[in-house]
Amino acid sequence: MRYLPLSDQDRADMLARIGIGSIDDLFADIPEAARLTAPMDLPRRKSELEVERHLSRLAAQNVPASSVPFFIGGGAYKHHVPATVDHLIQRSEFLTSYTPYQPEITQGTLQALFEFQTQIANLTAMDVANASMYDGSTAAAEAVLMAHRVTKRNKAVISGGLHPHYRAVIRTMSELADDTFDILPADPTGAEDILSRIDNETSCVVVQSPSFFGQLIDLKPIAEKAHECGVLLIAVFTEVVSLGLIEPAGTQGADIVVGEGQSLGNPLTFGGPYVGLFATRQKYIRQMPGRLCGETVDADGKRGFVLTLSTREQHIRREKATSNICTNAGLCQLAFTIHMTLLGQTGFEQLAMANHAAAVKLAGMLEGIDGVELLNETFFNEFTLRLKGKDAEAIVDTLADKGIMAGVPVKRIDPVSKDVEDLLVVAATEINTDEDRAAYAAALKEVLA
Amino acid sequence: MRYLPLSDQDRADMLARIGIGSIDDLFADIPEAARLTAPMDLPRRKSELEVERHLSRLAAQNVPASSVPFFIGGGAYKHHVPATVDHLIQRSEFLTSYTPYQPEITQGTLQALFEFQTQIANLTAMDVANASMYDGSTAAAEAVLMAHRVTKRNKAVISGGLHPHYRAVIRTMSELADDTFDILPADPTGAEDILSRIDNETSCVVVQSPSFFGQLIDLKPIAEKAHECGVLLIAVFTEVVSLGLIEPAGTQGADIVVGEGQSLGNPLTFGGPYVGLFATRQKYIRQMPGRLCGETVDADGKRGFVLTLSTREQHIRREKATSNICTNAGLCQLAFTIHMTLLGQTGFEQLAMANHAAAVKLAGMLEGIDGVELLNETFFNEFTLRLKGKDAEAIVDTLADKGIMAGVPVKRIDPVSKDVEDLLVVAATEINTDEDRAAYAAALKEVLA
Amino acid sequence: IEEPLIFETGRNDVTGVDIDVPLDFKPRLGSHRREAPIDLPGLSEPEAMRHYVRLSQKNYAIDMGLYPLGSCTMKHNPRLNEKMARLPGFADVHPLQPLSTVKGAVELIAQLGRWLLVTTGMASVAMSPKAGAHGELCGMMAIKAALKARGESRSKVLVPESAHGTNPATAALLGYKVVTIPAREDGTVDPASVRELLDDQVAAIMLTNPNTCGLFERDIKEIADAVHEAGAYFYCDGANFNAIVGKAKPGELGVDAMHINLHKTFSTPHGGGGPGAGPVVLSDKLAPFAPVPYVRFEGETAEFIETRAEAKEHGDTPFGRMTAFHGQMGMFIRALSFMLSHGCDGLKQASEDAVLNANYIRVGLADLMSLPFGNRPNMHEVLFDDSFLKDTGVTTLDFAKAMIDEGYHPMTMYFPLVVHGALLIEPTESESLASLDLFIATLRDLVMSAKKGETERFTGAPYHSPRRRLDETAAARKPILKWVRPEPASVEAAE
Amino acid sequence: IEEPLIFETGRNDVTGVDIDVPLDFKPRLGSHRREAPIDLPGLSEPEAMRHYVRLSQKNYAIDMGLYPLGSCTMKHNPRLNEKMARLPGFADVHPLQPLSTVKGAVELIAQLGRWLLVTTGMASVAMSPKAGAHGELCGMMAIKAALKARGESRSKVLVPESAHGTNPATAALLGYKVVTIPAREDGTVDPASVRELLDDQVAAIMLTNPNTCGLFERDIKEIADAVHEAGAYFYCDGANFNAIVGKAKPGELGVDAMHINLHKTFSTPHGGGGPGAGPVVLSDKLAPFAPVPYVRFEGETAEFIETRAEAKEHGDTPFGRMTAFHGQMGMFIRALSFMLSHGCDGLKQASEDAVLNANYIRVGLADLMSLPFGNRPNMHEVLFDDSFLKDTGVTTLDFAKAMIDEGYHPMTMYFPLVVHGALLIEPTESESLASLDLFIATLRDLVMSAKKGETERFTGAPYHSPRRRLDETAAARKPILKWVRPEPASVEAAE
Repeated sequence: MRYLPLSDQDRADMLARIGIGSIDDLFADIPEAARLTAPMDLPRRKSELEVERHLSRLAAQNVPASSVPFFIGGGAYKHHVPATVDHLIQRSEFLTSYTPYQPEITQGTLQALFEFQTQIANLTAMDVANASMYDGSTAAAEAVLMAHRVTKRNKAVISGGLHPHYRAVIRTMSELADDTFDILPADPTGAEDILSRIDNETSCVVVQSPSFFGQLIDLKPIAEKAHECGVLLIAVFTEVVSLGLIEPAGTQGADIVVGEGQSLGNPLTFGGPYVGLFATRQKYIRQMPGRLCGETVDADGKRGFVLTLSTREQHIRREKATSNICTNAGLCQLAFTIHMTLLGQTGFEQLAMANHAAAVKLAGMLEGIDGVELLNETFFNEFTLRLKGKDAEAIVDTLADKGIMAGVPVKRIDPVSKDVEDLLVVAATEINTDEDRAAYAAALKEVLA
Repeated sequence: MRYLPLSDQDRADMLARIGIGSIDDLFADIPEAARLTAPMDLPRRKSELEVERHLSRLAAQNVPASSVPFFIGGGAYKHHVPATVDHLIQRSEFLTSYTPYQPEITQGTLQALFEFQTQIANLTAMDVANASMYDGSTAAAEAVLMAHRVTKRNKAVISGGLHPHYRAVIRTMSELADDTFDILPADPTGAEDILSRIDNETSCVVVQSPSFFGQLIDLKPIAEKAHECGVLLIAVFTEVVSLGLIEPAGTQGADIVVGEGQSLGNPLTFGGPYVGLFATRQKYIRQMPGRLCGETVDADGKRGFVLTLSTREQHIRREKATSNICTNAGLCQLAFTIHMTLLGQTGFEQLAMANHAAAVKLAGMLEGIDGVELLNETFFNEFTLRLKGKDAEAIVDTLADKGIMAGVPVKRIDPVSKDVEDLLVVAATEINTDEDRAAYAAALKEVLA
Repeated sequence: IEEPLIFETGRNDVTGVDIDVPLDFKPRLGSHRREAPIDLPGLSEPEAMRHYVRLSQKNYAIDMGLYPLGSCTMKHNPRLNEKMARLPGFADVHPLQPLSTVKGAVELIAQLGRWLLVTTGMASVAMSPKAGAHGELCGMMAIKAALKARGESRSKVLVPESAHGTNPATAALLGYKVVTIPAREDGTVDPASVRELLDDQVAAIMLTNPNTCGLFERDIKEIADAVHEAGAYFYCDGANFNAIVGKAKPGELGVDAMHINLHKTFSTPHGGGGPGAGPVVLSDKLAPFAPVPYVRFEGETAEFIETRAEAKEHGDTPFGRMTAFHGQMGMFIRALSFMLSHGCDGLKQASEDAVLNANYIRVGLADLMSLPFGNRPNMHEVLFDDSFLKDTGVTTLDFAKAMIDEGYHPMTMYFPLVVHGALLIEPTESESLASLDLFIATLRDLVMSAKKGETERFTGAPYHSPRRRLDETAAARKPILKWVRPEPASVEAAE
Repeated sequence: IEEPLIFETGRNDVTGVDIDVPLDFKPRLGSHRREAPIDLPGLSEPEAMRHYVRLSQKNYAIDMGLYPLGSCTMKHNPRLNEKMARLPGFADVHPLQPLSTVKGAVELIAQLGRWLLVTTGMASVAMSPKAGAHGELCGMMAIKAALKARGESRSKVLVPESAHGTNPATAALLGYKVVTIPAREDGTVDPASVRELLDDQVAAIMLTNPNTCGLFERDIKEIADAVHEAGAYFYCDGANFNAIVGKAKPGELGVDAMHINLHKTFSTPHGGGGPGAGPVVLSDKLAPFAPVPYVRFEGETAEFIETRAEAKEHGDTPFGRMTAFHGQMGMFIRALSFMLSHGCDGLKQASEDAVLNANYIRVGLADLMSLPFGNRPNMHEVLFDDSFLKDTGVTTLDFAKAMIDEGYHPMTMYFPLVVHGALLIEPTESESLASLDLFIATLRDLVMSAKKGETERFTGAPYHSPRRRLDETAAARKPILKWVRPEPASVEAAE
């Protein structure tokens, strides 16, 4: 077997050195009845070529985003990632290194983490960011749990503009921890009255901007009300590129900012692995979940970096930890930070502008179609259409058959909300061409006719 | 521009420091009439995404070998290359390093070269091998030039079994150096009488085995006759995998062994870059072309490697060099040696056997078809079919339209030889499946019916 | 050469990406436009390349040498898997595409699920958890949901003292009180201690097997039976499943739920901290509670269930959703590639080699280092304690840091907590005999050196790494968690 | 840690590749089967990974830092190009596939050809030469063939003393007598000297421009005219074309043939020695002699000519064939990717930046190091000689080796031969201002150190590299060019 360096002769020599007759002597503690003697009911080893063929056949049954006019968002976005990013994260020294518990020989990982934390803090206009979570949805859930710890209250107010899956994950995670919820109805137009829901029992209020429906939300009044009541404002975003153009939650008064970072550096890969971003105020750092990298000096007085404040973490604190997270999104975080470094402020703002332009153009073409209503007044690169009275999911399927990926039918991921059957969330990014947009508009017109 | 680190401000600062007013002052030596003032008639810079799209469109107009039943050889072969190979050669430290003229900081490249030279010497059963040539055809031409230098004679006898393109390259290179040739007619069956062409005027005799037509040639009698006449035997191979199974030219008495190494580690890439292999006897090393890596010690007495015998090379010897070769096939050679190390003797022999098996099976299926004659008595992974009286090139084109890559029609690459219009050289490798072979046999039967 | 931070060399007006920004449109951002600059320095592509290449060169990695981190399973990561994960048909597929356009992706998840069920002998699998700890949470939530469905609300979870820190953290997150089971003298759990602690308030036991001392819990069936009798569930921490693949099936040992660290057992690169993947296999009893989305196996067919509504049609009652989409597809691809490559024969051989290698190290060091539970066979990792360093003036930490100077990554230290000054070594199946011999020889030399009193070699170590020993206390006392632009120097100083 | 040779650690029975060998067939090898073992050690995949990763870590590379090798043009290698070259539609295409199945490949060659013609202002291009030196050979063969077609057989080629070694080697290979043109005091070629040497036996002049002293041959037109008047051809060594892309076109300077090192000017990674690519652009006069295969441009259309017969139909008379197939397709892809990325504006900017950077280094060091031709503007590289080291006891070589300890690859030394102890520095356009400043500061420190008499820092250098200075003389005296298995130790010794 190509991955196993021991030869049969090696194995025999080693058994002799250990002083036993058979490898099974080492497995003697397994209850006899449970020992497997027959081979498992699975195929035998395959050559690299065979494996490649097997998996390529499966891959060929999927339609890659690059191969069609593509307008699906809803929490994961198709962007162009520079080739340099994937080259660098594949370097053995990054790829096959462990969590940097031995800082003397993992300064590479650690310095990149420190730079990442700074980028996220600056991006969100918050004081501190952690070294990444699994993804945006779990980061949001961790934020709610953190608010619970900070406020010692257990009622979360959830905006109707929050991604339905994020809502579900928050609920799942904290329901079992005995939190309660005040969940507002789906809010495609950003018109909900969330202020009235915030009271002195509330631990946090969770608001997404741009919302799941693409609306840009003014967080300032919410922050004001929240702070009056001793409530934490958790601001969520699923499209990090939007931060290149819109006002960050940090300057609007958010206490915790969480979001999905997949857009930078990371491919779609059917939903994972992604990278959760998590930033907060200085005063809450000891309540933060996840890993943190900090600056220090070595025995020679040289600057260096280490994982720090691990007294919050499960491997030290065990049942008193701030979260059970252990493995995180290291490599995805590295891809993110490399992409961000390549962009810099200038490139990042240009990328954001190119995305917004693509969405404005697309919206302009689609809102003119009979039977289509654009619900957004403002948006970044994603907006919601009402396909008056039609089943959005059926229309998406029809368009997919025509080779166009039209967007996310709200009903598919939010089966419980009312009056959303004809809603379609459409995303545009810098990868869309004029031809893509024209093809979409023409096809939609045809299907709705 | 993403590849240029200087900003406009940097440029201005630097001009000031240099003490000139404009960048054009630095180009003042260009005759004024020849200075370009207008932009060149070419498109302006493109984003990475645009370049990727442009080139992907071109790539999409080609049919990749992996996507169809594939039986084309004739000097380049489709094999499976382990993913590890491409990963390793893409490491920055290998990929973006220069020729190892500073051995203290290029031991990685040098040790890999030393190992490569040893692998090639062992593989061919010769004393020494160089650090690679451009490809098999230019290596063959260099061998003829070397024989000229060694023997001080200038007539080369060229077997009719030599790859027609190799024949052309040898001729082109040495004709202009005033060599003369005795070229035997195309020899699909290995029946030529080459011994009678060798005489005391001859510098070398060039024989390929397996021949272009796939025949295995007994080199021993040729070596004997050559050595009687003071002539060098140059043995050529285009499929290095054959050495896993057939007797190496070294033990048969060859003086120079050259060949194409593309089969290991290197993709087809429409003909290049490939890697030329070159081995010879100890006594001729100072007449060898190309780079050599040798073992030595450093100031601390530790083993190390350096480029050596550069007194044969153009950068030192100038007009007295053994060849003008400078840049060689470094990275392709590295891919070769990594693939070979992964294989080892065991894997290499298995690979050779798998190739031979594929060819034997295919030949068995094709030789039964009406109108098809198999010309080979022996072969490794490539053989020649006579499609009695048919135009092989037309048949290959027809089969290509049916999605089958049937082989090399001899006439296409040997337009000058007689009676080859109906000859087809067919190669089989480990990548062919039973389905591939069945599809080929069925389609050929249909086309010939 | 020291590598500065990007904030020190980068400039806000430099970019390594060319983007065409259309100008022919009217923004629709309302009043939400960002005003203040972000302060994100950029690097041109050549500068960025060098920055990260140089950073990487300060790291140790499996591809460079033995990485004997016990419990972390640092094994070879085949590049075939990386190549497969990058096929456009996988990497460039959106989680919310119409299902008709992702049939192969769904099929891949189903195929991997089947491999996991066969190797573990369990009934069902929840694929979506994003890492081992997330899987633990998922498994424990299934247990909590099952208890709730039974109308019970138990309050305690039993966890042995040798457990990974994630176990008590997970239990606590779900509101359970953690009750510690003491280890018996040989490092394993005594069924009698378990029985003593069991009552009708115990929801579950969380047991790692093989345990973190590198020992197989030989009384596991007895423990499982006792737990089940008490109406509780048996959660197995599958972090060490890699020792027994093909040798035993957790499903036949009484396990109700177990997460599998795909990245450990089936070799996703650790990437400096992740990502991993933690699918959870479930027994019949827990299967109906698996979170959405999941794959439902019914004989030969596999159905992809996306919503609770669909689940209900099959009589399932998912407890919720663990993550936004379908889980760690990238890791699924790598794991299936790894499993297909090995096959049933190769997976078993890999377990055997991992165990053989660990025992070979034990035997090679038993006379010089101290084995807390005696010189007896272990599984895939071998646990030493620090008593061999007694009176040498060298601590476990010093010893580990001295290994760095010899070209090795240290082993896991101070874990498990059940022994004093633990040194936990896991070589994995990826090491050759020559590599093990060199490692043993190096450790022997270090031990001799410590015993000879060459303390300086240890207390000042490492000497030959990119950084000397780092001051972790200072880092925690006054945390500096991001770069802050220094105050501009005064005009005089600048001149 | 020292890395042994694969022959020392590998074993002939170990393999890192799994291959299924069918048994159900009867070999048809006749009597040609190999009998003796090959003696090729194998490594399992994890062992091979480590071996080559560790070897790589002993290398310096552009991706790690400034690589100021004059004349070699070590610039940034965009990874986009690597990605493009690996598209299956390019990498997985056989050179002998029916042309209907490789239309995009042929089109790519044609597009790149057009870019080369526009940037050089020439009439035609031969794409197949496999490297710069191979291109030289091709160009000179075209000249020889053109002379032959005129019924002439001239015997001499003029080459300036500053020329690359490949120039005289190429001329000699074709049977020409090499006549050296002395340099004038300012490092350039004097048209008067050329005129003096020209006669009806001169086939061609081979001139590098910008020349290897980093200077543009300002009398190039006059030289070209003189050469043409004498019935000879002007071969231009295009190794330094990267300095003038977008600033001047060789075709307008009287050049008849020029090879282009795609790997230098348009950035293929150097790969530790290659591969490169050396397409040759030709003037109208030489175009008909281009070797097969080639692309024939006729207005907007481009036709791919594979054989002499096809060429004849267009009235061309190819002199032969340079290589088995179509040339270095892999490099063509990278070069076109590089050119498309830059565009006409970026290519010009790159030339300007390369020249600007080199002049910035000159100015930064002019007061401390010695400029053989005075402190005047240079092109993309700047040439120093060793007179600044006079009486320091430090040689050019020592100085270069001391740079290694400072983290830099040395510049080109002892070339061009036209000055004593040459030090030729080419920073390329890929360096940032900060990088140049650090480099200048480091060199200044080294020069001061040498002048202060700190000779040990130089004569023993390098101290901090994977190897100290290597004994090249010993290597050449008794060459060891392959590993030979040591004699087995005697039985007593083994026991």
